[in-house]
Amino acid sequence: MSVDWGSGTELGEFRAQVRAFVAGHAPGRAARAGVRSPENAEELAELRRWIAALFEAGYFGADWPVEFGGDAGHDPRRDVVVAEEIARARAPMQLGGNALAASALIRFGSDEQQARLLPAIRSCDDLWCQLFSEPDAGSDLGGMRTRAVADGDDYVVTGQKVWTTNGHWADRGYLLARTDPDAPKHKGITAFAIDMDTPGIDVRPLRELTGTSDFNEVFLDGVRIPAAAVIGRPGQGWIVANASLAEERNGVSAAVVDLQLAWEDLHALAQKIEIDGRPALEQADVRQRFGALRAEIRACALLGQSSFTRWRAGRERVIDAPAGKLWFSELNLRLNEFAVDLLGARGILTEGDTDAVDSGRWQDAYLYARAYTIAGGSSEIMRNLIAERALGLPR
Amino acid sequence: MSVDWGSGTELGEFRAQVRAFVAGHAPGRAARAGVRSPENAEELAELRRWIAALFEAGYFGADWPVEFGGDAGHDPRRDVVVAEEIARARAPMQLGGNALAASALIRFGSDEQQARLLPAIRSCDDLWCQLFSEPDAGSDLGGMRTRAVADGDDYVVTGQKVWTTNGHWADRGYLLARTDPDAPKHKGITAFAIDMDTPGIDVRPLRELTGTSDFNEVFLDGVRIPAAAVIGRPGQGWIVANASLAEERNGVSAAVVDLQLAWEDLHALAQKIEIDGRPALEQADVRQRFGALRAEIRACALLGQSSFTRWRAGRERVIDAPAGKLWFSELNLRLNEFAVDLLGARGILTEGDTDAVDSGRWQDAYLYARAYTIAGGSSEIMRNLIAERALGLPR
Amino acid sequence: MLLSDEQISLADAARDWLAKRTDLAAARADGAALAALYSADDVRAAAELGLTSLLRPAEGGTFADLAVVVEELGRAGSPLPLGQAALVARLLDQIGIGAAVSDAVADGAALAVPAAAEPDDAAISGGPGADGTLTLAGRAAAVVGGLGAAWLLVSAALDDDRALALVPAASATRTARTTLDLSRDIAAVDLHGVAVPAGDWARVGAGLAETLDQALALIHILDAVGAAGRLLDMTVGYVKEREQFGRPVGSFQAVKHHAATMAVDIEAARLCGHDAARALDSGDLVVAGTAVAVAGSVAGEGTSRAASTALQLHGGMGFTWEHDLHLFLRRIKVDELVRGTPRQHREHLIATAG
Amino acid sequence: MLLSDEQISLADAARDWLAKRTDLAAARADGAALAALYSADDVRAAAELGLTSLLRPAEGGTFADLAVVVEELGRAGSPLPLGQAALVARLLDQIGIGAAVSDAVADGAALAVPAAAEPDDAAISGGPGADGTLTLAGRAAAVVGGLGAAWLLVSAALDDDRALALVPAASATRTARTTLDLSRDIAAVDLHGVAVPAGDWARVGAGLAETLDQALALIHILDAVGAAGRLLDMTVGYVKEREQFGRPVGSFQAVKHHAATMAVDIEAARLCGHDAARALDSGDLVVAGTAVAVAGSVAGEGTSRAASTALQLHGGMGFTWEHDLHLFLRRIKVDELVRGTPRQHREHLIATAG
Repeated sequence: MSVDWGSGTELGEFRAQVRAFVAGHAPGRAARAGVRSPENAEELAELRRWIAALFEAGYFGADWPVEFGGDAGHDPRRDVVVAEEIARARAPMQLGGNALAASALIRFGSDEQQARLLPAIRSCDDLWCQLFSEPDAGSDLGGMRTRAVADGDDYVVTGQKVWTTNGHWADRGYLLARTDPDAPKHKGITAFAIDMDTPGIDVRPLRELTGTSDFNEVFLDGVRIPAAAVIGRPGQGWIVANASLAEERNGVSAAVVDLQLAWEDLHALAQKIEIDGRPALEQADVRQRFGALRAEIRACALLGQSSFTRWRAGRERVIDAPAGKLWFSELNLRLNEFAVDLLGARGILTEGDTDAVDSGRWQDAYLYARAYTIAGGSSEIMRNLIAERALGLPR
Repeated sequence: MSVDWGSGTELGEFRAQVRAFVAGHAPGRAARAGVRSPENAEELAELRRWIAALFEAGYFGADWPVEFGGDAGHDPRRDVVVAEEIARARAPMQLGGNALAASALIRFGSDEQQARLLPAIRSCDDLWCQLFSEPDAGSDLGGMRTRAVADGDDYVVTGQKVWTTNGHWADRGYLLARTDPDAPKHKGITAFAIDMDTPGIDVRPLRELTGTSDFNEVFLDGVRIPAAAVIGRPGQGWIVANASLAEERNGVSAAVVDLQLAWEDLHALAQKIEIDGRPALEQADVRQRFGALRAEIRACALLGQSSFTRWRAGRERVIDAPAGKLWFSELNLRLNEFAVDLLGARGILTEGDTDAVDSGRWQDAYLYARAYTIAGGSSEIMRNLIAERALGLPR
Repeated sequence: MLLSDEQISLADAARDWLAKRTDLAAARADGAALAALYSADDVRAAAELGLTSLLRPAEGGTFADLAVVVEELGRAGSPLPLGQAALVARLLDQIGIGAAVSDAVADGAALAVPAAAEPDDAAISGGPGADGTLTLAGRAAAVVGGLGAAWLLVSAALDDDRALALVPAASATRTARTTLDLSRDIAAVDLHGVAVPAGDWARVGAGLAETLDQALALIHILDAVGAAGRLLDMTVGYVKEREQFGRPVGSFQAVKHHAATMAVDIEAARLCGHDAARALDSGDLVVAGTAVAVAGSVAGEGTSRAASTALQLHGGMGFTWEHDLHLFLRRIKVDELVRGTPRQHREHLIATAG
Repeated sequence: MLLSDEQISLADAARDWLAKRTDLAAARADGAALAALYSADDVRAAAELGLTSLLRPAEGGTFADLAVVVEELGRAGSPLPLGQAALVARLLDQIGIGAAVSDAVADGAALAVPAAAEPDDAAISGGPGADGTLTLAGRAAAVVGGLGAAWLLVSAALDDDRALALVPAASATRTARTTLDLSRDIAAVDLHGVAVPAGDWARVGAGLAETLDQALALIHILDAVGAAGRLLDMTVGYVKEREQFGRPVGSFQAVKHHAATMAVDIEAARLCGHDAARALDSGDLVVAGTAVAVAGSVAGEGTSRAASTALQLHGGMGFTWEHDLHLFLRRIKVDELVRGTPRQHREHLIATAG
């Protein structure tokens, strides 16, 4: 049910190569729902090796300009194949912060920034974190409060960021801060590439409701950064950030593979567990739910594929990306709620309990699922966007 | 699953009396979903006799003040019993327009109005229609545009009303019109008791999507009515109307009986029709839907009963009436959608087709069901009301 | 997977033509006679646009092209069973019978539609005689276009095999059905005792009969997608104009969110429908079976939900007989229930899952 | 059907006391030991308020009163299994065994909770010996309060009959479970080989065992209602304060509608729960069975939906471990799944329908 551009074709062969590569190089680690951080220094080192190997093999970064190591004849569909195959192996994905920073630096970075920072992204010597979200802004980035005040050749940054993936491991930060408090909301923001060991940065792990800590709060108190750290021009941060966010095209394809694997595993489980003395999968209500979910996962794949194809053809519409995001995130929630409910009283046992079904995987995914309907533009924001900008309803 | 205040008790005996009376007096007519008008003069005459008989027997109007024929020791729970028993027999309910007019006249009518109009409501010589809704106002009664301009001892009324039940049969109209265009929205409205044969009133049947005509559009063009027709004082129309609308307490109980009967009939049907060679009711998905609906109907009964009991005890809350209305109307839609879907390909046949299941009853109810989620305050209005006035969320 | 420029032109041409030709008032007329729904001229004009010959092998037509046209028929609320007719022309050409009928359909001289039992009914059966005659028994409960068609292509069980038989519509007992759908002619067709001479029928593999079933299901799925798209446009237009409490209704956030959900439901249904059309073109029956079931599940639920939301957002206005809204809501419900319900599509997806 | 003044006072008293005593931080502590969740002092204080003796026949207590208290326990997120303990005291008094234990529970000197197999598991069985000893076998998979309790009242199958047996909790093999719910002590209890001397068990009719099952189901239903009510309050408070795009989030219509739907879902669940409590008081097992199943169906779905909406409306804020929200969401999901799932309740409503 993946995008699957044909086996035996050039892309089919490429997929086979990637699959073999992933099988040979991906670090072994427990599969968990969602975006998860390395749990210790060893996992971190493994992750760096893995990402570097993907760049080395040309599976990551092929879309970069040739002068930075990209491939001139690159077919963007290969990126989808790579993302799908990594998802299929439940191996770590490209790091969101690194991808975002690379995109911003390639489009807006100075020559010096590009020469210094891009190679370290390819080698994964640098881990980046994204410093966009703030506790009081939520889905409203325009409400950003972190200030960067020019002081001689430097800026002095004060404020607070939140939901910072890998913040505690990161070498560098891709920061948005307000440099002009008098400019209209979106116009006074500037993008910076900062070193995370600069004095005044305090990274505190944030524990999610799942019990794990994959995000951080980052407190910035009088952090002095050079003007050369500005990405693009001062006041251009909103444009820089939106351009790099819009670059993210493979998310849905990889997410669909996750859904598909989850469906297959749950389907196998439903043949083992019993309801009223029969395998659960023989009950018509259970069959109907599985059938509907299978169809909805396929619809999700098509939404992602259509969006990607339109983008490549220059025919992207406003509805495309939000529709895929909405469909995936709400379907993912439905599927994992169904999984927990299907288990009945056994569904209460979680990771750490010896009797937990599939080591508590379904409960973890159920709790984590709301992240997708909230982060990266909540379902409410997605629906507003579709209504106002795709359907033209009045604000 | 009705309110059922005990059999063998005083109310239980009363219920038995009403049931016998209804069986003996109710006019025979085909049961249809929703509020339906007599289809011809004969049905109209039967309806008048039936309503008059209910007043005569003391089953209607017992809640009126004694001087107008009410019962001093009246127990309001009896009204619920009467409504439930009429619903159980699928017999015509009290006419909404007559009940509303009676309530307004009793509270706000002049002595002359009360003496002249109330007896004719009891005898059902007068059929009333409610002239509130307007095409451009919808759920926003404050946006009412029909004007009544004082002219000597008269008012001259011009405007348009819509969704007027029984408008084409009505002898009298309970009209709201704007008498003071400069007053704040809700303050310039006046209530009138008008004769429907006054020149300038044009009643045109409105056909619903079900294909039947139970409502009307009413055009008022220079309709001259005497100042004595004002109910209450000029400018008091909003208060008069709200007081009479708030009087309606038995609606949910009767509606629950409808749902219950529908559930029972559908449940019996599901034992007859087959899915995959077995009675539909043996399929787990069908069982689950029926089980959930049975529970939701009971919840509807409890919402209605709680609302009624709180009202009687003077402990009514803002959430009570809207919660019952929302629950009923959305459940009724769900139930009838389920009925049509359950029938599969046979579900497409409607009234008039010899092979239509149950003479097309389920399709009729499915189409009609949206009336309840729109009329009498749409689901959107109900949720606004709960959020703003019960939960205190900002406007 | 995007529409080609040719397909976009085809859709535009069909849309323009249907907008001019489709008279929804006829659907609302009491006891609407079939004659009132469409004329022989309409059929001829459709054929001139190429809409009935779209699938003929010689034209190189594809189900992907048909998908575009069927969506427009639904969007227009058209009574014309053009998808069904195009399908018959293709099948006749493929099995090499009824060349004259196939040509007549392609020319617009006559309509021919498939007659097959509903998925939950007993199959129509055929008994071969010594002289090569095939004698039919059984019934197709809901044949769209059955009254207006001159010919029926009957899908029948024949021993353990399948047959397709071309019969003059008048030779069968046709009963006009009164259905939720006011915009299309739907008939029950009783084939009991109809004798089909040799040469007018062919023994076909199970595959071709299955393709016919899949294509019929697909036609209803895409019809519903088109009709739901029309309802979305009507709803967006209405809530932009209509004011309550001094603001356009469409500026209320809950209304926006409902409209957005409609748009996403319809987009997903549309993508699944077109994907199923491409799967039919691939010739792989298993892939096509899955894709049609996916589309039936997603579109059946999504388009009916969109129709229900459209009615709610129109308020009392949409509750009237005179408003077109209910014609599309009714049509969508019929599209959902015939030729496979969402329940049946979901069961297929589980019965065929690894 | 409204709460009496006494019940309102009881609810207020329980709510005030629980608000002071309940430390949700303990639920969040890693590897939270049972000891951290509540103390012997808490149990004594609850008993002083009358919360453990509420159902004893001599007190004239009713399930309707219990309902009020259990809802407050859920609202507080309290670890105290007071509903379960009150139920044991009532049953011991009714069957005339374990008078000392019943008194100890009522005094708050000890806790006793019921141990019964989950509805979809094999029943616990009892084998009577010649000397009047009952030897137990089987397992209760999810005993709320099982670790903190000194005594267990075991519901066991005995021939074609049922038995209730009072056993010291230490005589069973108890395994602390790691569950979604962080705020309550839940244990698996293995009773294999536990011998119950004559006098500590009684043969009871199926009716009493059924009442026990119904009451246990009811306790979880009302617990979820209370927890969902707490989430509604938290959500309303949050969306009134929190601003986005320069306005309180709670002024957005879609947010309002979600909050209103939560309120209606919870109100319906609450009414069904209290109705089931009154049905248990009526002593009519069939009526009570239906009412509990109604409540289980309505509340199971409604409270989990409300919890899910609460999380969505809190945005990222509610996604953190430090926020109380997830403690209630988790508790509600456990309440939905133990002692009868909505699926099982719905099946009961059909199996018993005319």
